[in-house]
Amino acid sequence: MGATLSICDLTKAFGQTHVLSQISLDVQAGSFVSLLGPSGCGKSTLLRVIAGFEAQDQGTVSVNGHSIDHLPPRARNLAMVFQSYALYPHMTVGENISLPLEMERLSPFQRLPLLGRYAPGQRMLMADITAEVRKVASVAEIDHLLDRRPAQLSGGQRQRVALARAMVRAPGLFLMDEPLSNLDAKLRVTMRSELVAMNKRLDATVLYVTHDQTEAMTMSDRIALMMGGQILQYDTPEAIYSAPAHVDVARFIGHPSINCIPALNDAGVVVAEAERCNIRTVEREQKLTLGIRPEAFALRPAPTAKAVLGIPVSLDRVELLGPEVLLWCTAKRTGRVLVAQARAADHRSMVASGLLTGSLWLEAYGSGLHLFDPSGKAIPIANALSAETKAPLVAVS
Amino acid sequence: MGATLSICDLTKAFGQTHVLSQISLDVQAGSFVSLLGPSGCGKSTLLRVIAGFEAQDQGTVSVNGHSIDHLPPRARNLAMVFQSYALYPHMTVGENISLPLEMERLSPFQRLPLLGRYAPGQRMLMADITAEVRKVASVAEIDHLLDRRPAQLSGGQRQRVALARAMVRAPGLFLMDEPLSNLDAKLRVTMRSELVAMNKRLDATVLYVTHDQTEAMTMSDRIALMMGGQILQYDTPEAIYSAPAHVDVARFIGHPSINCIPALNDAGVVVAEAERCNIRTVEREQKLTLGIRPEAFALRPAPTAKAVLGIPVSLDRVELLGPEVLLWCTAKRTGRVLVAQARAADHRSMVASGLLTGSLWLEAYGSGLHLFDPSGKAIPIANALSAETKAPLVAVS
Amino acid sequence: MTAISQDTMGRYGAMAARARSEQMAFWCIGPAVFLIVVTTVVPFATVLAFSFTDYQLGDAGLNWVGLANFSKALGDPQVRQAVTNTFLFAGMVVPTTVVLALFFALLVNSRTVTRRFYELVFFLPITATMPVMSLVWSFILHDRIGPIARLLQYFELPAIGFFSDPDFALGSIALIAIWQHTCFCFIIFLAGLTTIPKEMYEAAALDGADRGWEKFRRITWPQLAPTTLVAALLTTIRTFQVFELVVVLTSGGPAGRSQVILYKTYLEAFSYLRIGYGSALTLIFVAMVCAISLVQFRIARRQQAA
Amino acid sequence: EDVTLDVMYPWPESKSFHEPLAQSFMAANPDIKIKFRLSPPDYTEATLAIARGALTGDLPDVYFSGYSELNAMVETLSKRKQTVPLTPFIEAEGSDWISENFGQALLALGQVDGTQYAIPFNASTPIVYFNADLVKQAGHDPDAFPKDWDGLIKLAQDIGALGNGISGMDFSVGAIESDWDWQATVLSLGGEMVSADGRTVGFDNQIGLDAMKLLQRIANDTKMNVAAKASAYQQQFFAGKLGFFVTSPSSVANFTKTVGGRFEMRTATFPIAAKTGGLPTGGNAVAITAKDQKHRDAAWKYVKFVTGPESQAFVARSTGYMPTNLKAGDTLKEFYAQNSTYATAFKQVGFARPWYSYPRGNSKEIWAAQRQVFDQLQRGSITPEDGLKRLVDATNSLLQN
Amino acid sequence: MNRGSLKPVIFEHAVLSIGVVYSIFPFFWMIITSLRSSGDAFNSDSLLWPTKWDVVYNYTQALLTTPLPRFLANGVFVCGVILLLQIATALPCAYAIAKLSFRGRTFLTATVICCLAIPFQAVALPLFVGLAQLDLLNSYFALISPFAVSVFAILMLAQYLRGYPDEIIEAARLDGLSEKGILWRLILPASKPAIAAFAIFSVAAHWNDLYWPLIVVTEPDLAPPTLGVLFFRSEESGDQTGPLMAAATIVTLPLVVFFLAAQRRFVQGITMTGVK
Ligand SMILES: Nc1ncnc2c1ncn2[C@@H]1O[C@H](COP(=O)(O)OP(=O)(O)OP(=O)(O)O)[C@@H](O)[C@H]1O
Ligand SMILES: Nc1ncnc2c1ncn2[C@@H]1O[C@H](COP(=O)(O)OP(=O)(O)OP(=O)(O)O)[C@@H](O)[C@H]1O
Ligand SMILES: [Mg+2]
Ligand SMILES: [Mg+2]
Repeated sequence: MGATLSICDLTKAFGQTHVLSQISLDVQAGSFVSLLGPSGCGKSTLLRVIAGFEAQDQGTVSVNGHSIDHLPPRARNLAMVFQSYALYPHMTVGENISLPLEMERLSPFQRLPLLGRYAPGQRMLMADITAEVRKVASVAEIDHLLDRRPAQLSGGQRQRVALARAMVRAPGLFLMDEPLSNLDAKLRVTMRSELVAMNKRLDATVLYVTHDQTEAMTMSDRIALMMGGQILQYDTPEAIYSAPAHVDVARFIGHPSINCIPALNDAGVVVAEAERCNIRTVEREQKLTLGIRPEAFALRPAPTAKAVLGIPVSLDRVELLGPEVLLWCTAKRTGRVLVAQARAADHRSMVASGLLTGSLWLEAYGSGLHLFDPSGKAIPIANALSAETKAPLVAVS
Repeated sequence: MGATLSICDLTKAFGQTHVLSQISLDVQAGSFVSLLGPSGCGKSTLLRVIAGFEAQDQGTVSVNGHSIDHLPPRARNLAMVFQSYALYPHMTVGENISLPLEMERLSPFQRLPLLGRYAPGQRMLMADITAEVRKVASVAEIDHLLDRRPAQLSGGQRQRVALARAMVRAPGLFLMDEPLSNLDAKLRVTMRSELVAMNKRLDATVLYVTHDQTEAMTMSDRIALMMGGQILQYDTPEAIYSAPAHVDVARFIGHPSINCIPALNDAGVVVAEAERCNIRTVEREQKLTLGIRPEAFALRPAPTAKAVLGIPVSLDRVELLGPEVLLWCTAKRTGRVLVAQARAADHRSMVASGLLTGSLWLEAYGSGLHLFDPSGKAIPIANALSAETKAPLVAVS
Repeated sequence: MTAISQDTMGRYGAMAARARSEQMAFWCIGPAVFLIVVTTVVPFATVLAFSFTDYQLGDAGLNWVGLANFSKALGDPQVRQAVTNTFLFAGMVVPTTVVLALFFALLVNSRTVTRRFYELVFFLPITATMPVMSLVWSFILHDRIGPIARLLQYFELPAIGFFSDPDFALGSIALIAIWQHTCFCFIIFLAGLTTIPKEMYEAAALDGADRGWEKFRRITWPQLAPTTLVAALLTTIRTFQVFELVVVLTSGGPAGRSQVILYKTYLEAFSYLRIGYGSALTLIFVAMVCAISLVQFRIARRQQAA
Repeated sequence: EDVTLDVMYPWPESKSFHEPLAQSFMAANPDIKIKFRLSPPDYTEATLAIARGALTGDLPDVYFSGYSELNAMVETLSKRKQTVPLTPFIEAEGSDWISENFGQALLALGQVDGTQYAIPFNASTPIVYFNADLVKQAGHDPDAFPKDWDGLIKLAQDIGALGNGISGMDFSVGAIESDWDWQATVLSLGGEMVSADGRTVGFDNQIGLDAMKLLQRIANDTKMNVAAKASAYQQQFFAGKLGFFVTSPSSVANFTKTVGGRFEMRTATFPIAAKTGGLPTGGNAVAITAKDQKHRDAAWKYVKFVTGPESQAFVARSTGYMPTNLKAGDTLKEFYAQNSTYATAFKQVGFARPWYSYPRGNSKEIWAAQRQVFDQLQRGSITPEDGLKRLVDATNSLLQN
Repeated sequence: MNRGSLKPVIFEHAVLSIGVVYSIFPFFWMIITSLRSSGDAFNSDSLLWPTKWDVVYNYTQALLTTPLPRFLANGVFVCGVILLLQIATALPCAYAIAKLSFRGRTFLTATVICCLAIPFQAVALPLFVGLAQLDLLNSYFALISPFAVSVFAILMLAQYLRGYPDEIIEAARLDGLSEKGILWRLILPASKPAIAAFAIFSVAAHWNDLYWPLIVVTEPDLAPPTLGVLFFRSEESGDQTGPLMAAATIVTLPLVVFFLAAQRRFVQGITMTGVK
């Protein structure tokens, strides 16, 4: 039932502002794809082009292999949740949600304002519609609001109405523009699983704009990471996180952000601002960037042998994030701020045993390390052995 | 500089909809207080009453000890970021941001449309204003958009303009309604620290509505947890997390949500649906709820002696959240879904060592356990000893 | 697929969207355009044709006279006076009307309890049956026995010949025209004010721009600009089309000082039955008003865009 | 077979006497139905309606035309050969019928270029309406109302001196929509409107100058308010603040009602200075515009009826118009004896002259030019000599146009 | 909460009162005069209050000597049909001008403005001839057809609709609404305040129109309400002020009632805040 969506070389500019440049994307039928990217990178614009509200400057959008560029939005068989909700202000919540169904199921005559009620079959159809509206409204937890008007709703409630309006139609393709941004964590979890369930149940294709990594990570089959009007990486959540194709992707994904350290390529040996570093690469570029995920760092009272990278630091600040702590450190040599993440329990025990008082090392052990060339592209790490056998290298910054 | 805000017995209804009931809240000068609560619980309404856009039905709002109920919004010396942004559509971004400063600093004569330019001192003042606007715009990363109009901005950009417009004024009290909901993670981190810095720099009081727990946890001095028009708990982030005063608070805070298990009070011994349970309480209530944070659970291949609670489960699904994994389990006896959280690395090593194949136990060890009475209020746990000395109790559900 | 064909595909999509939009527009404007053509454009084209002839109402035939009617109009001192008077009149009426209407609309809009009362009151003049109301006004402004004259007498001020004094006649008619048009603009403004989002005012209230002038200049006025444009445009056109009032109150007197262009046109066409000449005058009139309106419209649009 | 006559008369308010006349006509002639068309609001609109009717071939069968509009009607209809001269009908009535019923002077009002196109229906010559109470207050005798301009001016001065916003008289020649007052001034001084050949004005002479001087003197000496519209001084009169003014006798009935009992309104004859003097006659005549003979015959019956003695007496009684039918005078004798305000018009019958109407329907345009001169003249902004020169130039140029 | 002090409010009412007097004094005089005897109307000693009442006479005259009720019924019918047609033709056109892009949009807007500049008197004669040739004079059709489209309505509604959020229209297109559906279900309800305002202009204008009916209608049964007033108005033989004002009051009254009905529409206002 779900539609395949394929976007080819899509380009779009608003006057002088180039918003989308040569976007290509293939979304498999029934899959859930998130569009993730910084604010203003063109996510909403891409959705609007797909829906047919904006005409692209170049490129094509195809659904199920056929170009839909010539079709009006109505004929594209897709539903959209707008970032700005776009509810019908003069209709009640119930009317807002039932409108798409009425348009789909009732004949023009049955839709007539007063007369329609007496059209044959209208009552039964309307009863069905009302039932469906109730169902989707109760999923979105707005069933008690069906008689209100949008102006009488809270922000989150409006967003849920917008979501319900899209969900009720069950077309082959959903476009959703930050549909959960105004919901609280609990509701969000509910809605997320509801959306995923819907995706599976209807076998519908979903293109989902979000700025929430967790959301993108947990819900999507694949993530398209957009920046500056381009798609930098289109891959599974795991791959996006653990094998970022670009330094910007690495930086964008992961919270707190990956630690980036400038490095030099000294004939295959990576020279970074660390005390000890035992990473090699096969690429030729001179200036590199070394990325270390916060959870790849461990804070140690003394250097250990297993580490491929060790930086002497001072601990500035500990931040509690529920079960985790963030350790904000400053590299002693360069003054660079680095962050490490640890379990709160582990941290507590280290503090209790007085291990975090003297001089400290941030160490990494091979996993969670990434190398990027000057243009930002990821390059492979040839080996990352324990540094024991190597003499300490001079740190550069 | 910062204002103290004190709200006393505030009540507000829209027609038949009771939105706020007897809200009381004291916000210290210069502190950063988050309003956290589910969608539609009345957060925005509370801010709107404080700002003076809606009149309360009962109760008073005082700033610095004086009631401000009789003052028009203008005279209340506060800035607000609206959930719906409320940008001026006919002004450029720059004009949107500079308007409050112009109103504050220029004399009526200097503000005159054409003539004002020739008023003495106007140029210098305007130059100052422009400089400040540039500064705050660059903090919000919208300095390249100063000449655009709101309609030409993306959702997140609009939100940042709204934020900048509030920040530029630097009054004693800030009201912010989900000011970061449409921003991507990176920008959000920047804006968060900028807001905290502003809070400190200006010594301004901030009342901050958010649905993002991380935000509330990391930024706030205190969190007011609202539900159904009431404040359930008003406390520091740690206390809210580690000592929830109400089962709804415990449920609302923490992601994934706390595991709740119905329990009975058998003469001080808590009887839950666990294999073994060694928790006591001094309260008399019969029906209790036992709450266990996901990170308080550990998944073990076999029961251990240290545990105060152990539930035989089967592992259904493992969810990767960056450095963490969520382990979704089903209790064997009751079919209840329980979730535990573990470090991804630990999990990997357990998988690698084949420990997660046979029958499994979810265990808890004393911390991260909470008891609630039938009305939802937290009650103290008298002791939570190792279960070794106790015979297994029959599980109830 | 080659780059070129993709490129053309994309353009094709854009073109299809455009064509769609055009087609929808066609159905939307179709009936209106058809009726405009039938009820206004074609009849006006006849007027255009007549303006090159010497047709007299009731005549069976006519002669082609080329531009004679137009050259006659340009040389006609009465026409010149009528045009001057019309501009003077519009100069008095349009700004006053728009400003007054805006002012009262703003005041009334901020009322809550008494709002309906004021709306009704300010709306009343639009219901005026002009043949009656001009009679009433001729009494109110009667230079001897009218209430205003009595007031002047009471304060021992010199009497004013509102309609009989050559220096006052046009002004007096303007006073009534303002009365007649203010309610018209008032209603337009009131409808326009309902569309300004409430939260705009809330944001402004915090920013300190919630009172009087600043609120007006920063929020209301810019948001109301399109409405103001419509109001000003329509008032201008209606003001230029004044003539019933003149007929009833002064017949263009005293000494032609309240003669206006449309009355002159009416006289030529329907009193003197010179349809040809009257048509030429109509044409000149319409060209003039069109030019002014379009310029007004352009300026307003440009300001909106800037 | 029944015939339905389409009848059109101007002034909607005339319904008050047209309707009863039609009723009694239909009672007398059951085979003829009278159906009134929507009444145009004034003579000019009526002419336009006829012009439109000629254009579309939808003319009424009977039409009451203002005397001054008769020219225009005939001109319009003759272009399409739709005129219906009444000569055959009159001749069919027998040689005496016309002279027994109508005076020559009045009949002339229904002629264009010597052909009788209409029979006079309403007729009026200007008379003076005065407030007898004010006259008394000013120390004059209402019963001895002045008959010449000197006396009137003196009276007006005295009334004006009463103060309290009271004016003596109003004779703003330029305030009305026609040159009726101006023609009255010239004719009453013994002048003519056009020269014998009809190509130039007839008042480009001493009489004309006298008329101009008189008008200026009236305005100056009585401190008259020069009005822009007649309604201004009418209202002032009704308010009891105006001594006297000049207008048609057709308003007697209405004015009497309007004044009510608040003061005593009386009428007096228009001052006629010259022995040969006369007064222009206003009102309307009834013409036949029916297409076919059957309707024309029926129409003639109706024309005869409404211009007959009873009908005329009825109209005179209910309005104040003078009867156009000679025989009606007898019927009305008693009525006039009892109602002197109504009688004044009848007293002037002898002075009735045609209301001169400029050829080619130019009257209105000529008046539009002329009234400006009178306005300035009575305000004193031009001398009578200059005024006359401008008047003559403007009129002549339009006459030859 | 904006509990302003009393002073500015009183000041505002004071300013408004000046406008109130300007606005309603003529109506006050009309009504007062309709209650007093004709002679009393210009009674300079008691200008504003009757000394001699004549209510019954004036109103019976107004209602009985003229077929005023019939005229009023004509007015209701003609104005109602005109209004419906005008909205039906203008709203789609205004929507297209405001929200659709098509070739000739600028040209159409300019044409609309120019048509507004054409006084109706100018085209009355050709229209009359046209109707005569179709043999449609003396019919409701003749009274209604020239006003079936109002360029004024097009301009006013187009300007109003420009403020309607595009996103809502887009959402509707996705929801399967055709342009007709959008017009009917979104634009029409959203334009209620503007339509109400326009309705007042349209109805008032055509209710009081004498010019066109007197050209195309010779049948008294088709006459408009205002004609009822003319029966008492005469420059030649003097107005019958009392019945005249009574007739005018009766003719004005339905308009006031209509306004009160329309007023609810724009007091309600439409909050266009379906979008953020
Ligand atoms: N004008 C109104 N009329 C009736 N009910 C209203 C009105 N405005 C808000 N409400 C209701 O009041 C409740 C509180 O609304 P409020 O906007 O304060 O919620 P909130 O806490 O800000 O929610 P969110 O996080 O979704 O923005 C909601 O249930 C909403 O439906
Ligand atoms: N009408 C317009 N004219 C000019 N620029 C525009 C217009 N609409 C959008 N833009 C610009 O295009 C870029 C992309 O906008 P878009 O709305 O697609 O961003 P987005 O990725 O959805 O961002 P967000 O997450 O903040 O909503 C932005 O920089 C925006 O400023
Ligand atoms: Mg967006
Ligand atoms: Mg809210």
